[in-house]
Amino acid sequence: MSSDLYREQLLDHYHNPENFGVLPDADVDVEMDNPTCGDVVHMTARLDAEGRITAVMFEGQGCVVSMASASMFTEMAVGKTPEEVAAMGLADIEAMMGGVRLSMGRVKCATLPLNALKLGLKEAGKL
Amino acid sequence: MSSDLYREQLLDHYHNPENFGVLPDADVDVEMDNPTCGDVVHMTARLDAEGRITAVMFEGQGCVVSMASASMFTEMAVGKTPEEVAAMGLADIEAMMGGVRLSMGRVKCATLPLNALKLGLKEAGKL
Amino acid sequence: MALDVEAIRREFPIFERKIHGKRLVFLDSAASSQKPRAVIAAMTRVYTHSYANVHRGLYALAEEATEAYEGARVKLARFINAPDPAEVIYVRNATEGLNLVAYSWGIEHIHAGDRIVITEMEHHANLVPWQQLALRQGAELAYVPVTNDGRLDLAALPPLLADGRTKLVACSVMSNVLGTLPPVTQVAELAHAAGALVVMDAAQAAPHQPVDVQALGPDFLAISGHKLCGPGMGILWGRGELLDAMPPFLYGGDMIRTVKRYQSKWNDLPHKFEAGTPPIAEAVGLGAAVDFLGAIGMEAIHAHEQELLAYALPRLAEVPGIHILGPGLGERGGVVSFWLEAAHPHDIAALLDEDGICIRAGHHCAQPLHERFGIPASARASFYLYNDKEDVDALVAGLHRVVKILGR
Amino acid sequence: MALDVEAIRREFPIFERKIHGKRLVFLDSAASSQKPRAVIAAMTRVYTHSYANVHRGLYALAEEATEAYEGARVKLARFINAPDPAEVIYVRNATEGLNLVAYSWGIEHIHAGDRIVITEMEHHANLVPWQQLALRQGAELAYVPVTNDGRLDLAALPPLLADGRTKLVACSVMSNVLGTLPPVTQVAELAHAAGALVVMDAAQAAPHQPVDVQALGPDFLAISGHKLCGPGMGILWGRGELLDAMPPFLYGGDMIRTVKRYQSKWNDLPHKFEAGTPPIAEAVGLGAAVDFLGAIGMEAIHAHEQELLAYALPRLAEVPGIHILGPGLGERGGVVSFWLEAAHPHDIAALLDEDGICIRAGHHCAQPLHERFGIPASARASFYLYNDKEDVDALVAGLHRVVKILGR
Ligand SMILES: Cc1ncc(COP(=O)(O)O)c(C=O)c1O
Ligand SMILES: Cc1ncc(COP(=O)(O)O)c(C=O)c1O
Repeated sequence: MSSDLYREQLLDHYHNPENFGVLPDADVDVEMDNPTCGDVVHMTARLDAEGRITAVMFEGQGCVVSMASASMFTEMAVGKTPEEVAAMGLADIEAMMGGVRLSMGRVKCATLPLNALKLGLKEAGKL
Repeated sequence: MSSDLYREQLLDHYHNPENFGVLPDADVDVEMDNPTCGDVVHMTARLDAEGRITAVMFEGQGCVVSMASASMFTEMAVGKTPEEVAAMGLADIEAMMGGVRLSMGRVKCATLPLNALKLGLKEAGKL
Repeated sequence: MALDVEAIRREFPIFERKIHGKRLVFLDSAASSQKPRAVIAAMTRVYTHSYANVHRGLYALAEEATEAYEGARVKLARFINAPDPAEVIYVRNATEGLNLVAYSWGIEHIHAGDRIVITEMEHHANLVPWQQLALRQGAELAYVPVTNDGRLDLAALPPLLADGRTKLVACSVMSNVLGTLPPVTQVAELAHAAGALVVMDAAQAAPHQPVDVQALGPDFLAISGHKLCGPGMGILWGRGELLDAMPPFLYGGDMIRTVKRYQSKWNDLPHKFEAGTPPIAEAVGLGAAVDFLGAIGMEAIHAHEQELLAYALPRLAEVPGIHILGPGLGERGGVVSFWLEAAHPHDIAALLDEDGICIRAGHHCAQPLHERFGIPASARASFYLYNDKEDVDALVAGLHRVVKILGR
Repeated sequence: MALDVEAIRREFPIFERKIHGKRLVFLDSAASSQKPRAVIAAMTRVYTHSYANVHRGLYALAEEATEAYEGARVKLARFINAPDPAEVIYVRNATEGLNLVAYSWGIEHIHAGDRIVITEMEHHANLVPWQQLALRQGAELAYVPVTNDGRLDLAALPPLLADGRTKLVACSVMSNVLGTLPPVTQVAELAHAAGALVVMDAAQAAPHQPVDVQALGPDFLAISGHKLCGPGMGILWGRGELLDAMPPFLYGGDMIRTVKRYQSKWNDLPHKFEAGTPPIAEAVGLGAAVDFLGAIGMEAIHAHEQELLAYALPRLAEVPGIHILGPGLGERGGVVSFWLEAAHPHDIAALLDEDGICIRAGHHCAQPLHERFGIPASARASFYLYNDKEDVDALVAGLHRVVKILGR
């Protein structure tokens, strides 16, 4: 499975992440870490009047899996409602990452950005 | 080994123990039990002026091994000094019982009378 | 017979051996059971093919080991119908599982003046932890008595629950001496109605009949793996909310979320209670054991043992001077303890051994129970799926021989 | 090479398998070692030939099992040069051994205002139990620092002992991250002179070099069986007088002398600390493991690993952007932790796995140590008797590939 993980697509996101940085005037601002390996993401997001996510940015440090997941997720989350994000799980992240099947050891890395955004939406009262 | 244990000699001692009872005017009077199996012996002994054991009696309840050992031991201990008794161990008991090799599970049964007498001598200030 | 014992025995390699030149008649499964080929092979396979430390390993071997290890937990959860595998804690043995509850839940919740209720038929593993907890916390320990015919005197429980001081009721699902199957569901209902938690010791029950934590209703339940065809380990099941709220028991690797110099945070269930490296291959072996038992069927195993018991009880009763402990058929499992007027239990066991028959002699880790019946020790024969009527016949014949040799 | 690695590897069946079609390069023995045929066979032999519960069994199978089980204890005592096998307690793992000391000795002897001294290089197993004991008892926890090059800053110890408040010093015999072999004998001498007891964590040291409890001078010493070619269990050694005076830890069967309804008396050592049914076959397997290691020789194993280390350190240093933790040759064992500027430890491990190379990535249960070096995680390669220079070559080549793939 690991050979899958280090495909061009993920490495591209790792080396040239999308939406890297901090969104000004964000409605959601959250940091989450994975203490076992030291991965950390800081996610910021904005929502429109109807409550849909209009923009997401991230910064952080971590392995290819967590950083590529964060980068892809900043694109994927746009247009979703907080409820739709809350309903997402591992399968969605695996699909987002090109259909890879994550091993137990990498699940926490891959889902860190999703879990961070869920937490941020909750903390911001959007969930 | 167990076939060894239930030889005529031991069964004889079990069914017709020597020196069964309580010695009057005893110098040593001790009871000891083996709580795991409920074996219990009450040993009484008399010593002469030079400190040698002149008579031993026992009463008690238990398995063939502990009761036959007690019966044989009441004879074997006579003429010994407390120090000689203190120096005895499992090997002496095995020899006394006709050269049988006791399994781990029976060691405590066989040595109960010896250990009781050792304790009794100590408590009586003879050791 | 409900089971094809011939075929089952072929699955247990130990039955290929002879004892003192005789066929092995193993009637000590209540102490620990023999192991089927499938269990031994599952462990060997881990050691020869997929061994590595579990969790956080990022290579194939470690992932395989972790999957097998966590897969076994799922099987065990299914075996006891636990709602969530995370509620299944791997422990050293049933004893450690019960101690875990006494340390982690007990010290926080049992206070001076509280009462812990146990029964007279408990194994030391479900007695001494509560006795010592009560002593340590200044709580009261009370016993539900056992009747002369070895049943639990359930009428004695409500008065012990009436004043609201009872915080915990600990009860065996099957007595390892009497074979009694006390009405544990009723015990749990009464205890819960009085606001007490319920600990069930299923070490003896789980190998021999279906054990469903949702139907029985305990808050904690302990099981011995080695008594149900598995290796030397056990599991503790507990209600998720309770386990979540409890402090850890053993501290170290894997059970933490973060460790700072002067404070730590704990991992999620079940890891919070599993500090350090577990017996990985053995857990996989335990999973194989419940697969093996499940394929035969716990109902079928129970029915088989009941059949053996129905055959054995009247035949044993014919041995001169025998006294059989425990209730009659229908209220008991396949454990028969007894004593003979003519022979000390040690001698019974040692003489039966000459015939290749393995039984246990002693207090079977239940001294207060033996005291209640006025005997220091007893002999115990226990049945399992690999026993048949021939084994019973051998036992009965052996006992007649014991009486002949030692009677006078 | 000091050892015939080819021949040794043939003793470990797992090396017959391929990983992703590649040769298995197992460099994670510090987490848990692979098992030789002799150990697997010893356990299988118990399960297929001599299995029964130990102690008080009065039949041949139980006697054989008990003799093998207690025989393994004698071997283990010899392995660590313990004066008396009764001082060797079988535990679940090294972690449980350390917790046993914290619970049984610690709660009685560590009071408010006392100090416990540990080091910055401790594994969580030898850190969190003391941290939590200190919190619980209102005692102080103090750390002996680690120098930048990964040595123990021994000069910091005497000031921590000067006021007489230090009751316990806990120290690793070999760091599982830095590989450091701190001067534990000196630590013990200083601590004892100040009236403190000494706990040594030999989980990492015992598999790789001779560990002699009489020479090292601890009061307690914990070992992991699964790291030294044995199954998932461990041992705790303690001084007889101390163990004798300590209250039990787990309560249940076998650890008692008598149980009355409201009080109990405890069994002799080692049984007092071994409640319930132990992992019998596994203990025998552990005995076989120290036989296996003893036949090769712990000195020879140590020399072999030093040779590998001397070969590996300069070659690893050539990997672009590598930072190797820990001291230089001569002060360390065969564990090499490092980080790469170009790659997260997770990615290093996952990419090496593609080449069949197993290393560990993470904090290796030593978060405070990683914090002290300002990194959240590291990658760790560890050597054992079945590794050779080819394995080092594979690792180095693999790391160059990682840098190529992930560097930019
Ligand atoms: C009823 C009962 N409870 C508890 C135990 C203890 O089990 P273990 O030895 O696995 O801790 C036993 C078995 O000895 C038992 O029969
Ligand atoms: C130094 C050290 N101490 C303690 C432990 C814990 O050992 P175990 O997992 O056997 O409890 C380990 C291994 O993980 C270790 O490396």
